[in-house]
Amino acid sequence: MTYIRPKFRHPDLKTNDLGYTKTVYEGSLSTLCAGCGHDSISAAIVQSCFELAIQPHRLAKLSGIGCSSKTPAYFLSQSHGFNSVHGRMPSVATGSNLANKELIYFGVSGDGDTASIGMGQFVHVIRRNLNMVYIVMNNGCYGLTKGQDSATADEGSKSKSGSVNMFNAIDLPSLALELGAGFVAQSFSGDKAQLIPLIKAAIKHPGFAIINVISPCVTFNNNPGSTKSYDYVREHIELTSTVDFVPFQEEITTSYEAGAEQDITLHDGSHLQLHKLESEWNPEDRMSAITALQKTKINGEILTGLIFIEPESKDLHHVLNTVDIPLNQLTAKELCPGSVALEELNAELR
Amino acid sequence: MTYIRPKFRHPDLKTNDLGYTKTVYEGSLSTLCAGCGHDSISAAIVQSCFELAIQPHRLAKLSGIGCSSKTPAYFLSQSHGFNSVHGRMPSVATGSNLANKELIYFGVSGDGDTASIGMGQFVHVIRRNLNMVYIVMNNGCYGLTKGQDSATADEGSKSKSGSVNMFNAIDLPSLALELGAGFVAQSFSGDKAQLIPLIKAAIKHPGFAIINVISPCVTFNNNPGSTKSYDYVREHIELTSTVDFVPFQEEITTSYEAGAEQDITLHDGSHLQLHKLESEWNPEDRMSAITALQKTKINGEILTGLIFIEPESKDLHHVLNTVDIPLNQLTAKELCPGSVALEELNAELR
Amino acid sequence: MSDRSKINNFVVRFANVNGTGSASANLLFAKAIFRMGIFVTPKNIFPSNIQGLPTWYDVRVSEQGYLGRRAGVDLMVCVNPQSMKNDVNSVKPGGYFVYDCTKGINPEFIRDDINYIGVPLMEMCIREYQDPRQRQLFKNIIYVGALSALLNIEMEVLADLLAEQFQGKEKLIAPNIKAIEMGRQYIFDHYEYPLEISLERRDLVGDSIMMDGNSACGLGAIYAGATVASWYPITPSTSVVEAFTDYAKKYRVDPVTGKNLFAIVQAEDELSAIGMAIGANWNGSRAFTATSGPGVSLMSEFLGLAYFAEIPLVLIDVQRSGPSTGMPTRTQQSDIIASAYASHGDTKHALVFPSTPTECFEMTAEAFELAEFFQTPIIMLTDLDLGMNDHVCAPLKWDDSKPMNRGKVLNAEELDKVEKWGRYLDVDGDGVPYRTYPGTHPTKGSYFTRGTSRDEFATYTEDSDAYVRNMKRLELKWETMKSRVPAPEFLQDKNENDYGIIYFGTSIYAAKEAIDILADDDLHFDAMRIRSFPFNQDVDDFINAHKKVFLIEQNRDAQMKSILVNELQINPKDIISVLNYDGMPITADHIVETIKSKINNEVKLVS
Amino acid sequence: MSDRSKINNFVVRFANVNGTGSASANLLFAKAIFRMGIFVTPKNIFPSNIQGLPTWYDVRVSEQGYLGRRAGVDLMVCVNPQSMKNDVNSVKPGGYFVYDCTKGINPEFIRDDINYIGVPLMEMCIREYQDPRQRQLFKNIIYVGALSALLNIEMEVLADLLAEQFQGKEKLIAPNIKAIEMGRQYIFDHYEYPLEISLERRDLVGDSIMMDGNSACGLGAIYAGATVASWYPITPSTSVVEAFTDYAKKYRVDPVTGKNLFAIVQAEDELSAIGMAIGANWNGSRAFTATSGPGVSLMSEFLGLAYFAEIPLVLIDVQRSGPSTGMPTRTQQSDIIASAYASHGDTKHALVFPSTPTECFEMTAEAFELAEFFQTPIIMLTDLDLGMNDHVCAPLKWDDSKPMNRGKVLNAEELDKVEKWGRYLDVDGDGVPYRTYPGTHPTKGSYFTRGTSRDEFATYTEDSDAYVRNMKRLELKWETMKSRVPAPEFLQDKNENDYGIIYFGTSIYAAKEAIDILADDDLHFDAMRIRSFPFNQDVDDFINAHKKVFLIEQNRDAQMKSILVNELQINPKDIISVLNYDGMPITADHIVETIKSKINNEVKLVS
Ligand SMILES: Cc1ncc(C[n+]2csc(CCOP(=O)(O)OP(=O)(O)O)c2C)c(N)n1
Ligand SMILES: Cc1ncc(C[n+]2csc(CCOP(=O)(O)OP(=O)(O)O)c2C)c(N)n1
Ligand code: SF4
Ligand code: SF4
Ligand SMILES: [Mg+2]
Ligand SMILES: [Mg+2]
Repeated sequence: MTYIRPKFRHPDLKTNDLGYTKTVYEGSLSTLCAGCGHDSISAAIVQSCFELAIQPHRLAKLSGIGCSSKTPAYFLSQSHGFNSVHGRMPSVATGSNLANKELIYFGVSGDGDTASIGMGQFVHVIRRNLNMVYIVMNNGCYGLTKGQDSATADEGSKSKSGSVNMFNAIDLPSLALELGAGFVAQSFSGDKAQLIPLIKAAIKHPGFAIINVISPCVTFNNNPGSTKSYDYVREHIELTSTVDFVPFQEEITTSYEAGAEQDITLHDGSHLQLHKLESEWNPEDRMSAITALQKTKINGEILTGLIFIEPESKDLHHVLNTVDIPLNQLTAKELCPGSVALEELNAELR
Repeated sequence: MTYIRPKFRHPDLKTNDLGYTKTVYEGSLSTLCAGCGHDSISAAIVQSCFELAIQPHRLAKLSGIGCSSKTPAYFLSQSHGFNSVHGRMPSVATGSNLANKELIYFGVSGDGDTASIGMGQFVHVIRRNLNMVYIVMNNGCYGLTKGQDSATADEGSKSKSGSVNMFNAIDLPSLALELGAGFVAQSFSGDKAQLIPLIKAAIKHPGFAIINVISPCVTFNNNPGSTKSYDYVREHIELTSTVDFVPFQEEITTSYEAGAEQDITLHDGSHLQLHKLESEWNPEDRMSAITALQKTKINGEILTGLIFIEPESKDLHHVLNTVDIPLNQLTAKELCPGSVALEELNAELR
Repeated sequence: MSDRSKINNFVVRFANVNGTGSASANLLFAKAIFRMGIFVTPKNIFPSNIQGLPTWYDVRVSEQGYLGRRAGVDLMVCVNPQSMKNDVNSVKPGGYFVYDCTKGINPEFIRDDINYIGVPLMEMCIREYQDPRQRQLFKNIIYVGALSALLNIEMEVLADLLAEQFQGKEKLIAPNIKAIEMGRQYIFDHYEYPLEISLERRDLVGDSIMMDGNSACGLGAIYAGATVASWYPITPSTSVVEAFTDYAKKYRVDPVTGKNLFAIVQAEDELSAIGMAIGANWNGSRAFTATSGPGVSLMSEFLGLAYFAEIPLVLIDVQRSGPSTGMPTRTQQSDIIASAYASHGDTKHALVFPSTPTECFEMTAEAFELAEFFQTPIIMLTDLDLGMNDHVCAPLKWDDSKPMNRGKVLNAEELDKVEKWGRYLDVDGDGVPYRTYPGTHPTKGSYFTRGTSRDEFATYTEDSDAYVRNMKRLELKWETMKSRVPAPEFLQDKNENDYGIIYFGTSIYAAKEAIDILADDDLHFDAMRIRSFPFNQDVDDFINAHKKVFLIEQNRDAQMKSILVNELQINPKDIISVLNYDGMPITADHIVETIKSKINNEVKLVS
Repeated sequence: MSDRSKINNFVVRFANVNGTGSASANLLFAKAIFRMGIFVTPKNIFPSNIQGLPTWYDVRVSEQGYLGRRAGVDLMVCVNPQSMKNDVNSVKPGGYFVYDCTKGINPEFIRDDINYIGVPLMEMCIREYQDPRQRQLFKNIIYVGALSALLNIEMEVLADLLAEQFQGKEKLIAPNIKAIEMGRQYIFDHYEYPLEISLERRDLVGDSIMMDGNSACGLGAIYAGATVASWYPITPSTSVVEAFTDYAKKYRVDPVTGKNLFAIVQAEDELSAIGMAIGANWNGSRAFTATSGPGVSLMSEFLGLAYFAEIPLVLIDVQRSGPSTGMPTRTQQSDIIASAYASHGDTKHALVFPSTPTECFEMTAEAFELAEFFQTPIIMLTDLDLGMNDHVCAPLKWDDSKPMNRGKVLNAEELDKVEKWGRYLDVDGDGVPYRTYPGTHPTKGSYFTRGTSRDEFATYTEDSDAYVRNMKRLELKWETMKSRVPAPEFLQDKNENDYGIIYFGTSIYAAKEAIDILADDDLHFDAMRIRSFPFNQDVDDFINAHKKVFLIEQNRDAQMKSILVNELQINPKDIISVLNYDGMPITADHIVETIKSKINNEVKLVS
């Protein structure tokens, strides 16, 4: 099915620094269930890219397989997209990024896609500190295959059919922290105010940035007893802080009472302003972030917001010491040693 | 090549409770490099099983592919062994265990086998709390394919060829803790005194028990600059405690000065006696174990010993609520509903 | 097709939106026809999403018992405005278009050559029900009611079915009956009924049942005594393990302790799923996994291990349209090569091809016997059409007196008697060695299982001769298998024609119908249905006994032909492919047309 | 073989223990012969472990330029007591057995029909060197010295080679020369020399080079402009990426910034390795991966994606003995089916089969051109024998004037000119559509790449017709490929015989030699070497031009025959398989024997 979204444009629609309206950042009409958390996240992505005035064609969106992994079709039509195979988006993103370090790599995955079949690639893309945004649309279940528990389903969570999950949940933010990720955030599809600055900061982060977004599946996992339902999440959410993203060169205007405020300068000069609500936690200290997460987990709460950031992050290209010009722009002239060198080699091999 | 180890038996060789000498627990002659850490671990396994008086045929030994994964051929000849495919031993062990809950499942893997290709299965076998011992013979490199860095190679570690690893090491004990493992230990192939009680306790633990054993590769990763060389490990080792394994019904005889001693009763009534050397760490508290590991890591030290234990562990069979009799012993009588039930079903389908 | 009677002979298509609960109403419709003793074939055509997209449900009614899909819609029930334009166009001239006339109909959708039957479904629902979800659900029931009047479905049959459906929730029966009545009444009041196409009670279906293939596979595994199932969700195979789970809960819970005589694990991926099944089989449990195309690809390394280390394994592949993610909710028979030769190196796997749910049940059970006897993977190739649609089929049968055959397994006593046991020693000359389960005997029978080369006594070796001996034994085992795997089925007692038709799997329905149609045109064929690979001698004989054979397949690359030619040394030119790979179940008309055109263009077979 | 001269015509085998540094001494021996202008073929036969097990190094010397392996050892150099018993037995009657006589020899190892040449290697080393490692290393050099006397290797050649080898470590030259001299002197003092089998300088090798196939592949990728390599270690493919790395460091580091014009990533497994290569190719870099059998199995899901989503990809499969882990350090050509049809669904992949290191270089480079032009994976099937052994081969050539052809890629300007671009639109009628790189144009050329079905404009669809159109276009692309992939090579200018011989890959050497031997017996054949799949017309023509063809393969299941028969509709009975799959490179004698026995038993071809 192809849907053409009716393109009605209001005459005085707001434009961004590139002169683009938000519609430029939209995708085709979603085919997800009405009310699916994933659609809200797509909307937040659209808004974030619009506000950051990203050139859509300079962003590549990648995903695996699942309802969540379909969303790249529903935002940023002008961006190249790659809906790869189940659980293997990180490797495809890695190769893409190696070929052209200049684009923004935006990965979308599901909890099944990431925490089960994709676990190996997830761990290793973090270890390589690939410069990308990695959004997990986490609904605790396999939406597209009709609602089986995923590995992020909480122990004791009840499914729509009434069965209770008996396994330990894999906590993706904690795991990412343990594996050395430089940007770790958690959010809720229903909290756009929080999600948008986090997405913007993640895009600006010069390394691997993960946002684990709890995103209820209205069709299969929104029932009473589920710990990933809208109601449950709303009731158990706990904030690290409120977050403001302040682009480079823009003036910092908000001001909080002293002490509770933390200003983090990002790599490109933009700022993250945090109004801390958790006193014992320092988002620039990994151990403190790990502890904060463990504590809220033990209390049965869901910690959201920016959890950890290491603004000076050295990505894979740094480790591999690649040239500044994207590899995909090099030509035979730079790449091929030519016949003379080959003659020398021949001589050595005699 | 087949090697027959000359079976010379000393007349007054010690026997265990089953009346077996240690030779009963040996395997065929190792084909690993002389001095390989893995051989020491095999020897510790032999010794542990001998001392525990395990019936060799009631133990199944499983592995992936690698020098480390070959070792099951070098211990316990009377045990069934399964040298499966690279990185996928955990799934084979899971299926085996499901079929017969009564055997002891002893898995051996390498750091390549576990931390790279096997990462997904490693994470999920922990999540399922499969009742097995999982020993990683961790040499920070791929021995069998001639020495490439593995994902557990430390950042900054130098390889034999002189190149420096630029990636974050995956810390398997920390990861296991994060994923909820109920028994986490770390040791050194050169420290049999520590390794043997840990192996015994791991065998007795009624759930997933991991021992990450640093096991130098003499051929490819024992050079100066490597953080997995014998010298480096010896210099940087730090002990959580000294460990004594006291079998069920045996009297506890050692006694340490008050306060520093911790006695842990295992599931089957045997005991682990720890003489604690780290004051701020409690092996029965996960958060404390995580912190202890993180701290030693930051200090560049290697924490060894028992790191965490949860003696009352509920394994996969518990979650699946399987019958007490091993599934592989059930017969058609119990398993097949028969023709009468089928007729009823046919009627329902009309 | 004009000569086929209009009584009990038509196709109804329902055009719905998925996620609106239409499936159970549509099934009610189909099942009612079945209860009237008439052959019926429902097919669900659904999109690869969860809610809000067009979905269709085709019901073919056939007096003659033709159970294949037939193209061309005689009556369309369209309750999806999204797809209405196309839906109108797919009605055959002279056919009927039933639609919700609450808001009228777009004049563009009016064709001169079909009949429009408007029923104000929405209006009726709004009038009758308050709750929006109820309005949606009962809308479906109302149109079933309307159809029952139009097509002459017996009210009692519908009432019985509803009573059965709502057993335990009896409160719901009356409102449903009411909705049916509303639909009927509207027709009674506004239209002539029944239509020219309509139903008449018959006694054609005998003791047949109506079941989907995946449930039958799940049940077959229960009856075979499978105790371990490990799987990873993937359409269209998911319901195999779901059915296994349901039946296990029904039949396999110890009534005293409440404990399970089975273990089902949702693995983290397909590699793990098959690894678990291999581990369990190695350790003496019957274990299986189910998947679809992408899963087969991911399992191929492990399949090679099971082949070479000789571990029993049952893998059920419910095929869908490839390549890659392809059309995940469409059918195809396109994993034949990927399954037969899965894995690198010289590897081959036995396949079985069920055609009906009854056979899904039988063959699944048989697959476990074969896997254990031959200590090798048996891959069942079923497909979405068979697996996820309900089919009228023969009732299931089980012979209680036939013992479970666990193959050549030595117990402790037997081990004590054996002089020198070799895990890979061919004692019986059939290529099948004896195995042991771990833990059997304190000092005998242990060995090291591995994917590397080894000698007869399971000792690792890189000796060329030992390697070749082992590979040749595996070849011999393959030969032995040929006479033990399910034999082909023949339509005739003995060959009578110069030309043959070969088919397998879900092409059975369309093939048989096509053969009848061709016979009407005086084109006669012998016919054979392949049921397994390796092929047994009868398959070879059938092909050799004919000048040419037509081979019907639901894939692009003629994959069954490839393995036939390859394994039986048959001249490829003697096999003419009849292919369909558009994702829809093959039709008799397609087969007839293809064969006729090939006869005209390539083969001159009419004397 | 009695008529072959003993000068420059023999096989020397070295029996060593792995991990003792024998490899470089043995290579020194082989290279010295090459430097004397004589054809030489060294083959390393090593175990799947790192240290302490038997390893052999065969060196065949051939005046006629036969570069295949030959069974039967004329002179054995045995420095491994573990294997000595077998080693003694493998010497041909009349042959020589060189051994370390420091401790005498077990009388059981004495045969009447061979000549023993004891050299007290250990004693000499103990006398001369203190350090145990030195003793071990120089022992190897001493026996090379002894051989040089026995076989008449020129001292100057050895001296030159040592000087080159120790460039930069000149201190080591003198002690090595000394060790050589010690070995020579011992022979001079104790034995008659040279032996009957021995060497004479020739001028046969012309401008040939000596190189291993894996290095040549790595270099080919450098010349092709590959910038991204992602891989996972596995024998015997590891050295492909190692070579790529070494050459990249040599040729591809920006001299100004010291930065790399390449990115090489050791992935966490093969799935990730191929995923990365796909991502990089999608994004406009030439990227490749290299693996062996188990890796191909693991990559098969991703290969299907690349086929269906139409992404260029070069995969180098250095084949080893399967199935499963098999014999990982032995050779085979057994991944043909697994590669050609990798992945579920209707999927096929183009293959190229190099026969020599020269061709490894050329074909690797060509593979990138093909992959980009056809937007599909190109799999190179090389093998352990070719990849890990040094071969005398033609020098490498590069045409600087030939531009790199990136295929049908639209840049921003071109996009502006196109009316309506469709990613999967067949504009040129060759089945090959136009693609774009991400980031090319602000508003044009973006699309969604996927493994699901889509229409010509890359829009997701489940429409049967659109699906079929796309599948047919992929078939057309396959047809187009046939005339663009490397054409077969023929031994003759035109066919002259009723029967043909077909071979490919590393069977080239043995096949050519066999053809000569058969010709001596007045059995004449035309011969063709297949170089690619899909097969081009010439392949078909060659087979059809002969009554029967013999097809030489190094696998059990006649895999090349399968794909030939399947793709070209050839009668399988017209192809007679000559198979070798024991893990050792095939020999001419094996081919000759097999063909002769088939001629006697099955085919009557001599007139
Ligand atoms: C290799 C493979 N296995 C299984 C599937 C079937 N499958 C499609 S989506 C999916 C899970 C999706 O779950 P998740 O990633 O959480 O996404 P959600 O739909 O919940 O957003 C599965 C198992 C597949 N497409 N490929
Ligand atoms: C699928 C697959 N990929 C690659 C290999 C090659 N391989 C064999 S062992 C090994 C790594 C072994 O490393 P590790 O697990 O650390 O064991 P070690 O030899 O260091 O003890 C690899 C990559 C293989 N056998 N199978
Ligand atoms: S099934 Fe769940 S995850 Fe999928 S679209 Fe519907 S609500 Fe969203
Ligand atoms: S290569 Fe390393 S790991 Fe392997 S056997 Fe030798 S020392 Fe041990
Ligand atoms: Mg999900
Ligand atoms: Mg290792």
